[in-house]
Amino acid sequence: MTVLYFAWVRSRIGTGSEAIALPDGVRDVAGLIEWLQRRGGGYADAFADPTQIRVAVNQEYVDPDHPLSDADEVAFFPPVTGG
Amino acid sequence: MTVLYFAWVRSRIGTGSEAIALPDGVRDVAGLIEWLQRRGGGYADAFADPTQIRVAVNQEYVDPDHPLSDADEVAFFPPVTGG
Amino acid sequence: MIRVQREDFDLGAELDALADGNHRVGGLASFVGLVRDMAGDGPVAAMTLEHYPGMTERQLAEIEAEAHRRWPLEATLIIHRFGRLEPGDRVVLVACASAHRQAALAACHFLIDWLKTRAPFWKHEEAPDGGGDWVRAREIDDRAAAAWDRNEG
Amino acid sequence: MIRVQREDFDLGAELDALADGNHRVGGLASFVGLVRDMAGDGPVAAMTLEHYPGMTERQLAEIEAEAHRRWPLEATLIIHRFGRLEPGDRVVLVACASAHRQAALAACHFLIDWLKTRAPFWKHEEAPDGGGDWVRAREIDDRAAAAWDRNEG
Repeated sequence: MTVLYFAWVRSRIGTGSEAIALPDGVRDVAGLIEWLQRRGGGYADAFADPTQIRVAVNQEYVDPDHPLSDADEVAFFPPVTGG
Repeated sequence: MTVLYFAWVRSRIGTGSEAIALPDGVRDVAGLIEWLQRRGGGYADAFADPTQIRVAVNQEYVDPDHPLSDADEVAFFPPVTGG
Repeated sequence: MIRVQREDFDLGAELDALADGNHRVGGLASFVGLVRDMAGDGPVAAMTLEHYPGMTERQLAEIEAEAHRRWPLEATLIIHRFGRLEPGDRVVLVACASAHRQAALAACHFLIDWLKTRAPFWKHEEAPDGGGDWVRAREIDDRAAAAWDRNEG
Repeated sequence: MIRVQREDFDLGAELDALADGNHRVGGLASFVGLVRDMAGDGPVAAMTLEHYPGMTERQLAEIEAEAHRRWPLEATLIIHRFGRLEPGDRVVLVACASAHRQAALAACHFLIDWLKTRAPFWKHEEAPDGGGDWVRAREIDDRAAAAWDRNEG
């Protein structure tokens, strides 16, 4: 998977993009968030409050139960503030 | 009084402006409309349906019971259609 | 600001001037009315806008003042043309600048709705065959203006 | 039409182009968002808009398509800038041309309300003292966008 981070999620993690092989046992967005939280450090900080995180898979908004595959582009970011 | 007519009120009467001395017995806008109706011709035609006539005295919208004096500028016109 | 004029206006220049140098402005909403080539009764070749000089400016100033009473606005502009206009020509511009988006948008909508039922302008349409008639006021415009009454106070 | 760009835009030229030559257009509504010099937390020296290239265009196109489903529109335009901007700079333009005034005004209001809660842009504000922080989303914007959900068929 390509995993993208934007705004303060990116700042806390320290990178905007990384390639991650779908981890064993992770089947959906919620599972990936838990897996990232367990990495600790900036990841634990960025995902400390999952209610403040929005998720897009292949550039469309999705819910935490959205399934994941290795070909997906997954993006994590805060609520948007453009306009 | 200066009496002004606009749009189809003007077209029907045939003039846009005239000076009228406040007629005997006319005290308010409704009275002036009745007096103008009695003139017949284009006036009777223009004022045939008073619900289609809007009135301004000294450039402010008024109701039929608004009192009149000889110094007033009175205007009769259809509902407005600008914008 | 109120302007009643026969001449066209430069939309971009007018809007740019409204917020120019005022860094409190966060939103600029505008509406432009244009002459269409079709009306309810058929094709329109041109129209002539008659107005009541003096009362027009007075009514527009009252409408503008009411918008400033209802919303926190940094600047407002109403330009209304009169005379003969053809399809595609601009008729009217209303624009509102505010710190806040919702205030700018609501005030702009209010200004054009009230203007359409209160500013003393009348349209006379010319058909392509040379016929012509005065445009009739529409109940839908009365209802739109009245909706802002219900929102009063 | 959707444009996501670093460069400024010519407001007048964009609006004039939207109705140009289309004599079915009777109303042209627009909203421009600008950078203010004050925010909730104090003075703002500048801001930087980050966005998600690809998803931004996709979301804006969806929002625009939804407006066309809801109202009879002749043309729409959304321009959103990214990068570093200073007070007074234009951030965003939404504009709608329609035969009908209410459709143009409502669609313009809808576009900016939906855009603010759906288009993947994030503002990072710089304070005059050199500090900076990410702007937090506002509940009032969520409520404004949700109001359009309630108006859905």
